[in-house]
Amino acid sequence: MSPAGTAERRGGAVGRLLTGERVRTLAGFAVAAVALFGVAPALLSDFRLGLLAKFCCLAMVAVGIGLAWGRGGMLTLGQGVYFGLGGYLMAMHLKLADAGPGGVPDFMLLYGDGTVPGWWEPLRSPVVTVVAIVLVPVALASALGFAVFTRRVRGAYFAILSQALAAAFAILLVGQQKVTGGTNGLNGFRSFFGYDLADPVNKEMLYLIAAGTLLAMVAIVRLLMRSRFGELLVAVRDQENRVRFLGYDPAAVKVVAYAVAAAFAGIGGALFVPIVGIISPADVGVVPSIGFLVGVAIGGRATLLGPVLGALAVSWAQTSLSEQFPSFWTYFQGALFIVVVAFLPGGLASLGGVRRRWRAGRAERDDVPDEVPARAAQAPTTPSETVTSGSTP
Amino acid sequence: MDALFSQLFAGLSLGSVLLLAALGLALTFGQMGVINMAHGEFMMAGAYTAYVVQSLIADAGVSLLVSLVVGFLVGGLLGLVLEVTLVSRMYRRPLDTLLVTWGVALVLQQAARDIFGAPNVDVRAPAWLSGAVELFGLGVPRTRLFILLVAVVCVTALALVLKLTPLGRRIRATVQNRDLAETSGISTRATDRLTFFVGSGIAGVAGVALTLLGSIGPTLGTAYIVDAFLVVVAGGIGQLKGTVIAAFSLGLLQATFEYSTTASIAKVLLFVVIVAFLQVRPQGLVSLRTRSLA
Amino acid sequence: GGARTDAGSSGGSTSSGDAAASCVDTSGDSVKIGFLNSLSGTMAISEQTVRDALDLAAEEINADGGVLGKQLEVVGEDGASEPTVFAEKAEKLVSSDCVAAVFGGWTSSSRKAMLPVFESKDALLFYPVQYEGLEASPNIFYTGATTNQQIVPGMDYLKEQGKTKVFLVGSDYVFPRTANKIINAYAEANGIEIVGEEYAPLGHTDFSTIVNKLKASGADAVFNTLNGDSNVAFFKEYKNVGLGVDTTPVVSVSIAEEEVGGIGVENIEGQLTAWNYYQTVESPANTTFVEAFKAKYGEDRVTSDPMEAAYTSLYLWKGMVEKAESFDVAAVQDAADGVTFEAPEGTVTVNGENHHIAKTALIGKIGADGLIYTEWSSDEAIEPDPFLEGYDWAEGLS
Amino acid sequence: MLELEGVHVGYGRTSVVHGVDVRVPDGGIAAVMGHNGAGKTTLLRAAVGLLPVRAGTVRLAGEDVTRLRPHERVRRGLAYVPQGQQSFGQLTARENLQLVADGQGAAGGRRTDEALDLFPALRGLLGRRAGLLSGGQRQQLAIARALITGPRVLVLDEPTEGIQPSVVAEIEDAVLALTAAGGLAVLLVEQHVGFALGAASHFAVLESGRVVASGEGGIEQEAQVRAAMAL
Amino acid sequence: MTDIPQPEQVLDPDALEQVLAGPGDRFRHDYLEVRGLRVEFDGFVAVDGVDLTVTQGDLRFLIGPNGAGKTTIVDAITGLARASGSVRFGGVELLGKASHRVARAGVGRTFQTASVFDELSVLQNLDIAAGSRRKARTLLRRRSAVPEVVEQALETVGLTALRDAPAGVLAHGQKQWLEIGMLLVQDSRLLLLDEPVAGMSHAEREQTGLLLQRIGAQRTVVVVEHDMEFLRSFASSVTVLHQGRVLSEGTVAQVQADPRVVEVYLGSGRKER
Ligand SMILES: Nc1ncnc2c1ncn2[C@@H]1O[C@H](COP(=O)(O)OP(=O)(O)OP(=O)(O)O)[C@@H](O)[C@H]1O
Ligand SMILES: Nc1ncnc2c1ncn2[C@@H]1O[C@H](COP(=O)(O)OP(=O)(O)OP(=O)(O)O)[C@@H](O)[C@H]1O
Ligand SMILES: [Mg+2]
Ligand SMILES: [Mg+2]
Repeated sequence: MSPAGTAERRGGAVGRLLTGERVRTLAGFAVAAVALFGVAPALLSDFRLGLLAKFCCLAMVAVGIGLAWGRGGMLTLGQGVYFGLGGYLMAMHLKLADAGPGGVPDFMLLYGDGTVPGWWEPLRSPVVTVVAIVLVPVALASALGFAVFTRRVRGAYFAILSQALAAAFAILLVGQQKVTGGTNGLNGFRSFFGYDLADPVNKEMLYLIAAGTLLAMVAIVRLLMRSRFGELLVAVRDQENRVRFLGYDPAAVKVVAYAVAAAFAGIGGALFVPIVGIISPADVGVVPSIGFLVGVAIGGRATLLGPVLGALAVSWAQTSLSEQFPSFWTYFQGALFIVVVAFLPGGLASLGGVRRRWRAGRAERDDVPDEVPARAAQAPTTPSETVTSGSTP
Repeated sequence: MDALFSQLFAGLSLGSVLLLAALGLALTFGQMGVINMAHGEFMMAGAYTAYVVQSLIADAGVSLLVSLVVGFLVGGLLGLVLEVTLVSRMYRRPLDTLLVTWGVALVLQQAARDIFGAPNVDVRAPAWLSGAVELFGLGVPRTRLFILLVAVVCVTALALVLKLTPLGRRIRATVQNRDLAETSGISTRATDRLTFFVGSGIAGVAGVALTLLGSIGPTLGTAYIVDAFLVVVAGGIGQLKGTVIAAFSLGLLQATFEYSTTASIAKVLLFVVIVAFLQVRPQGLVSLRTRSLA
Repeated sequence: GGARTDAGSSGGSTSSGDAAASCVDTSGDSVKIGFLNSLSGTMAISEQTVRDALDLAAEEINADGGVLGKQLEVVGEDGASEPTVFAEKAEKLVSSDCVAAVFGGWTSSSRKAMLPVFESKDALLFYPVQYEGLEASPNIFYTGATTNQQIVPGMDYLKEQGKTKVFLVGSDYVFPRTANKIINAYAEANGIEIVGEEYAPLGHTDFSTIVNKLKASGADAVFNTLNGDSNVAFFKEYKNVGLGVDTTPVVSVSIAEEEVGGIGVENIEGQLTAWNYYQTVESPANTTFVEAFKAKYGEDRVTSDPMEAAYTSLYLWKGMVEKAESFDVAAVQDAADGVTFEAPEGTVTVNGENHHIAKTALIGKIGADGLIYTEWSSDEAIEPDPFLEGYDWAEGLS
Repeated sequence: MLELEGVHVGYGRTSVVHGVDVRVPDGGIAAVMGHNGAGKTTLLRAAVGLLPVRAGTVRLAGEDVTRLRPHERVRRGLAYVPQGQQSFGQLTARENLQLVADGQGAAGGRRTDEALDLFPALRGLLGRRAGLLSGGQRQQLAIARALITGPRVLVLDEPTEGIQPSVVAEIEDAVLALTAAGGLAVLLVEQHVGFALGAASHFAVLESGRVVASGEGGIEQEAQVRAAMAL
Repeated sequence: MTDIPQPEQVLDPDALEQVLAGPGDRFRHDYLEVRGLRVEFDGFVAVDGVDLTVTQGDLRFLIGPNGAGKTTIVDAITGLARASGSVRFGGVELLGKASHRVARAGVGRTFQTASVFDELSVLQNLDIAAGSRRKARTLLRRRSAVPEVVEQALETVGLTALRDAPAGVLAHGQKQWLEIGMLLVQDSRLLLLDEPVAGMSHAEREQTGLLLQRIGAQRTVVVVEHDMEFLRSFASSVTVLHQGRVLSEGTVAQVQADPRVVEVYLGSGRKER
């Protein structure tokens, strides 16, 4: 996109360009809402709807990653940790609730000493649980974030550190079988805040909650991306030190984005639990953490809806393709990763830029904010890099 | 006392395994900035090479030595293919290499499963490596001594090449500024290929060596990859000296933690130690500051 | 909720209880069953063999006229070594494919993940692997050993051999931890000293520290509940530090014929295993089974305990259905008690109360040819006792 | 020696240089001038091969090098000093020089000595990592590196930027001496009209990627150049 | 393919007045006071006991041979290099503060190699620079209108036409202007400029110089530069550094006449351009 073109298209005054585009966005949200709340429940069987609900939970993690990685340049390979924290907190509460007041969850009777450890106790309260689901991931992310970002650990260092965190977390969960259920994880929940989980009506309700939460998260990220904070985040990604000399603390900026991503992952994990009925270390370790990235990379990391659509598409492909060709799926997933990241670094959303031009006029579903010109939608690279590796006739 | 010595050796030995796994990464990741998640799979390829070579050469001793060489070539060639096809177009976005090579790792694992079958295979250790030798009144497994030796040889050779030879200078220059290297008369493509070949080749060697210790299966590499990266990070990217120190320190630490707690807790503690350590030395053990902003 | 239809199937459901029952289609001349095993991921190594055995059994049964005159139509799914996928696929098989029963699962976590699905949909799962016990679901039939058919006989054997100092080594997950809890209780009651108990994370590959501890402990036997790859590293290390079968034999509960090749026969020759079946078991049923298996999958393939248990599980279900003369879940459950089958391991009988089966315990010795030979066997089939209620020393364990 | 003919260069969808012709004759010095953002750096990057030429040709000593990679051009005698004091930060200053002297045998050593004679300040800094040097020191290092390749054509992008006046004078002298000795041609981008024209035998003024004035001669054309640059 | 619009003119000094008269200007009389500044790197003393006083209204040039320690002094003041001694500005001690705190104390700097946010537009670059003192809450809102100072700064540095271009595509000199613009909106009262006119043509230098002169009238400005022509035209006072120490200080004429300065810096024997 040439600067001149950008300038032309946006007509100069930032204040004015909103109207048309805001309409498009609202239209996009409306379409998404109708699809999620109207069409999907009407067309899909309980089983498929349950799957969609699960995908929504995974997509929540992706939305957060889109912010932290796509916008903030923090390649986090450890989102499974926050997903797991949210999930385990929820699962602990459900276990305690199933056990009744003062009761002991079944697995503790089997593998533990039959008493509920003290730090489980607060989770008997639904309120504490809901708060903890958000706050615990945020607290851990902030603590870790401050520790590493103020010391200017970033890029590959951060990626590898976060990956090690995921590995360590999974190992820790497995090792503390008496209180975490070990490899089995926590499962066999009967009710969700008093609602019977076996009842299809309640399952549909869970789906609606998940879909609504996902939409809300997308809206929040949209707000963040377009705010000054969003610009600052990109600035920090590209020139962390320069930002420092403008009087900002880059670590704080990064921590906020990272913590938001953690909170989203935590919420995703928390909803995942009643929907899927289990959370185990297999959902939080290195492999699932990288799995979260697949959708984000494929959808388009720096865009708003890319991560969501990517995550939904990949989950769906996994479920349906692996039904038909189990070992083929591994190849397919690998190949997808390779092809998209290597050859289409902007993800599928960058195809949208092309499509948009010959589809002008129609309502935009995968709305890419205008602040993100095509070049910025690409990898966090410096422009010269983007261009030289880009299209030269 | 005995326990202390044997744990000391266990730590050194673990360190040498980590070093072997991390050494190739010190080149491809440390020097070139490529986060090669398929590095573990190159090790796996080295291990399977040992398996195949053994089925061709009856004598376990000869086949092990031949495998070390062939393993280097196999790992190196795999790396070369990866470099030429994918990595070469991604030097300007290093973080993305992580994702691409992760895809490659998946494919290689599944390919190994399809070629060699899902169950593990076995490589016999030669007779002269079985059992233990007495050192300071303590039985030290010969296999572990051998691995220590392989690690030391590899690291010394690599260090000499990097520090003293024109090739070493070229490698380091290319990583730092590709355009400038090109316009200084260095063929960055050739350098990249060669570097990646050597780094991946060392992974192959590591894989062969590991057949003496553990199982040979499609997921062999995944067991080492996270630890290997941590070693490079803790050592300081681009610093061979740091990698060596970090590998042995982490090995000793893990052995100590494992002895006094459990293997699971040891892993967690190790992670905590590394995060804490990066607080003190964010660029790793050995780091070179520059004045540039980025 | 409103009635909705899934593509292909008809009929709605309003409450979960009778959903599955009404959804199984028995009107045609075939009936659907589901096989759910990991064909990808880390567990594929083991679970593929179970799938092979299941396929063999289904083929035989169909060739033999099917079940209640209906051909079995197998719907295969991949559990991908992930508990959540097992749960998801189980639900798909039960409520979307409407299968009459599901066969599969391997890890405890996959079983635990599937259990709520089968209970809430009131469907049937046949689980073919030895496990840690302490469970009895009306919707699951356990055709592998429970602890009193494997762990306890293993300890009985060591006690008979006069071993007094046992070292426990296991992978860090549910089965080893539970098994070792039982062993500790057993040891205390039987004058055996547990001289060490170590756990390695799944996939752990460096056993120098653990073997150092083992060597220093003065143990005269090892009870090994390590899983998968870790066994290779463990036995190589064990051999390298100079430990041997004569001084400190190892009893393993997760090493079957399949795994021996990968560990390397030279590393574990002469070591012991505790199972209920070996390929070398001498019985006409086993001869037929092994021959059929090799004919289908190749001469170089071996059979193992979980494979045999899976093979048996399909025949047991056939027996139950034929006894009940119905595919209906409740009818099958009612008919289950006392159903027997001439299995390769010997005659097995279903216990209608806890849904496990009576099995004979066999301690085997690994031979130079990689096969396992029975060294010791329990006098008769042992009745399943998943909660160890019949053992005084086990009081307070659960 | 070096001829750019009808060269078009751009980035992505943007075109920056439109059909520029520049000739640097044997032993000559061609100065390219122009405002900020006129496309001078872009042109030079294309000349040395860092940017693909979209149309037009680049010839080095009569040979068409348009499709050659930068290092291949270096081997054919094209040396480049980029804008912005670039060096290999993690290598010592000595290694920065050795890097290019490698494989040249005795000539490498001799040229290294010559370059260090030109920048005596560098001698004391050889052991220091280039990333720690001051901007001007790095620039001196960059020019030294280029000279050690033994170039037939030297492409300089604002070589005196950040260098102290006395050294600037020395660089100018050196460049003149090298060209006068024959065999070396120089393509120079320089903002100091005085310096550029003081040395140049040819000049071109670039405006928005097009040549708006060009010709032979150096200092005597100053008026014309200043006019072209609308001063 | 499109051409990049070239800014016709270029800097607009009139707009500057309005930027400078922005809310930040509270008629302070700040001055920079450096005492006994010493910076050492692994045994190498780069700055060795430098004293320096720069008052508001002064346009101070810092010159000296390559490696004399000029950039290091700027680094030390802005918290990039660890130093001993004392640096006070507006009564506040700056040494020992983290970089972003130094910036909040009203100190802005540019870098010898331009560093702007490549992927953000020129406008966004300026807006971010203007915002470091904003409350966290306003950060979370999107920019509804372009702040007046930003508009003015755009005019001032002549980048209005390129306001929506990603800063990464700017040429070297344009980036330098953008950086100056950022300093302006950042409301820095002490500006440390490291070779701000490198890569600019003669005319552009003139404009930049005029701009700096006017800024210097109301802010404290320190310029590191090697361009003597530029220095002669715009410096009000000059400090010459050599080997980490102050060699000479005074007006342009004074230091130019100093034989030691000629010897180590300007060079003798040749006509000075
Ligand atoms: N990587 C890039 N991507 C896109 N456009 C670029 C890129 N680099 C430079 N440009 C554009 O090309 C034009 C010419 O830039 P160039 O760097 O060649 O100018 P220059 O004449 O060397 O200027 P200066 O004297 O400031 O160095 C500029 O307008 C700039 O916006
Ligand atoms: N981190 C460091 N470690 C070691 N030496 C350093 C470091 N930083 C700077 N130096 C040295 O300190 C001296 C002063 O450098 P400085 O960058 O301040 O010079 P300068 O006056 O800005 O020069 P120039 O005009 O070339 O930009 C130089 O010799 C440089 O090599
Ligand atoms: Mg330029
Ligand atoms: Mg400087």
